[in-house]
Amino acid sequence: MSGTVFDIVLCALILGAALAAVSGRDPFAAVVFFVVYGVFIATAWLRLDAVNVALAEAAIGAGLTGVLLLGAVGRLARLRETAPPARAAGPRLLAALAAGGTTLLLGWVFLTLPEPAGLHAEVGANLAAAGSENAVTAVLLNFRAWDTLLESIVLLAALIGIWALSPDAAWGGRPGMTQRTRAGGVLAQFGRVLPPIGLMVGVYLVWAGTKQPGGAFQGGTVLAAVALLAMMAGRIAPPRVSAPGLRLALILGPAVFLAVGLAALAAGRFLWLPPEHAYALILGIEAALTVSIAATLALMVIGPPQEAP
Amino acid sequence: MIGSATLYGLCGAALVGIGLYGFVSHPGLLRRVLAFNVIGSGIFLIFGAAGYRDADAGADPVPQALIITGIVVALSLTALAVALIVAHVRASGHGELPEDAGE
Amino acid sequence: MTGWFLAAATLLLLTLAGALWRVWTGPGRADRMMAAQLVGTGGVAVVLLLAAATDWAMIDVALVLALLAAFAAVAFVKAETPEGRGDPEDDDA
Amino acid sequence: MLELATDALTVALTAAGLVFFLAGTVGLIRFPDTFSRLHALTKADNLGLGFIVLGLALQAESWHAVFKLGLIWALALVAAGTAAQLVARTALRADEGGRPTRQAEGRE
Repeated sequence: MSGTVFDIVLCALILGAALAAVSGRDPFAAVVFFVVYGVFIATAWLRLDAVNVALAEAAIGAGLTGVLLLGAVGRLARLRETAPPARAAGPRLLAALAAGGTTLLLGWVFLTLPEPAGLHAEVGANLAAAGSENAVTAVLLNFRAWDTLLESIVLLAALIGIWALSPDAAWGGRPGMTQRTRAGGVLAQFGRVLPPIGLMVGVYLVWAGTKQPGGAFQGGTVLAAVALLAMMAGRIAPPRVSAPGLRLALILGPAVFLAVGLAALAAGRFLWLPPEHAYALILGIEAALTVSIAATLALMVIGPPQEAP
Repeated sequence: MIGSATLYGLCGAALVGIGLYGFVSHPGLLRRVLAFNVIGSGIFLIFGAAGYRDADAGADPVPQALIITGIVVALSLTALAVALIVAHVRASGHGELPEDAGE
Repeated sequence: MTGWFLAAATLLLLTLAGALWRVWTGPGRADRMMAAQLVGTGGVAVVLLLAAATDWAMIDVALVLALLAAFAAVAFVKAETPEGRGDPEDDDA
Repeated sequence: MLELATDALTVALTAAGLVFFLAGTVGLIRFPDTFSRLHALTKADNLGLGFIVLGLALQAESWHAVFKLGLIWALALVAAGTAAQLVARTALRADEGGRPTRQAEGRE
């Protein structure tokens, strides 16, 4: 009973935060509402018994989204963008009607969906041979490895797209801007205390991800957030986009994944993991993927190089 | 009594509507990126809730895995969109597209 | 105990609605940011109560939220410095 | 018997935590200016989280979980202290420098 009350209150907060984020007047407030929205959504995933998803949402919603969007609001304000005119009431009403209709339609479809058995049984029956006791990690790295391999390549493509937006003079330089902090100040101290703990938490999430909720995406996101903090606090500078070490870190994950897949092709099927080595292979792929995901996400949030090298 | 899956599924449907409204009604580009993300998380919520309708069996791991990849791809596209918006504003001085400027 | 933990988590969510009101009204950016900080800490507490009520594995989500709790605030103070890359404590920034 | 006493203590501690969270939110809503709101908020919500952590530690199923609870509280304390200090500095600078943070900014 009290579970239902909790769910209703949480849904109301989620909808309120979303409405404020898309319709409020102040763009800064909209971004803050969106960050808060991420915390609520992460909690909702816990109520749906999806701890793996909640971990990813918490790391992205609380960590990376805020850094990305608050930085963007600040940059746009400094560029003095002119205020766009507000839409007239007529088109807004039309938009509201269309959106309401879409919601009703989706709600009706959701309520009348046929009740399938789901894929629990299939996943459960093959879990022993998958190399991971965490069913979600088994799906990501073994049963649906194709998706995950292609996704790691999509991330690379997005980063290349972002880098392509750097001014010609800045190409080859460090992403973003040079950060300054007051030596011994609160920000510098925070940047010294937190990264070691964050490193530990990120590695723990990857390591534990084959037995309990966690994995390369969750751990990699935490590591990316921690790296961003160290950069904002002036502790480390991002590597130049042309640095060979950085390029290697970016392609390490997809490359190892692809190599394992091709080796499996020799044994019969692309991306097939032999059960007796599956655990070691998954851990190896995950370690490489974590490095690439962390590096790619952190560099994406920093943005393209702005200063001449 | 309504189950969690039903509630969050309907909440996801409402989020798609809210995001769609924001996307159409606001000309500001950064705002449209937020609205796009709200639509995305609404769809994820519907998907995840549909995989949890049999609470005794627990959450279906296959939708969960697809949602995790979806969340990370949504973040990377958001980062690309933000970089494009900053470049657009730097070049034009406007935070919206030309066809939305004079209404 | 499960019932109490869920009830406590629900009450906590209701107090967070008050923080959302402050994000909405502001008036300053600092006010909005601090209200978001309260939602972050409150969210950690809600997740901990859910973990106690249903499954202790959820505690890792609270750990991640607590670890990243100040990140938005740090990004905010950075973005508010004149060039977006200084330190609010730095007098020449 | 012992279990009943632990349960009662857990309820008392988490309830105390709730009261502090409530006090923090009331301060956030009612106090007149940015700096006093900041002051009310950080103290209240960290004590609130502290009491909830203590209450739950009594119910934790392993020492592992107790360690994590302690780490979570320590991280939240550091985060809140840092955020409060930095945001206060930013609000102060904005006031001196003439950039409006006290007024709503209606720009899009």
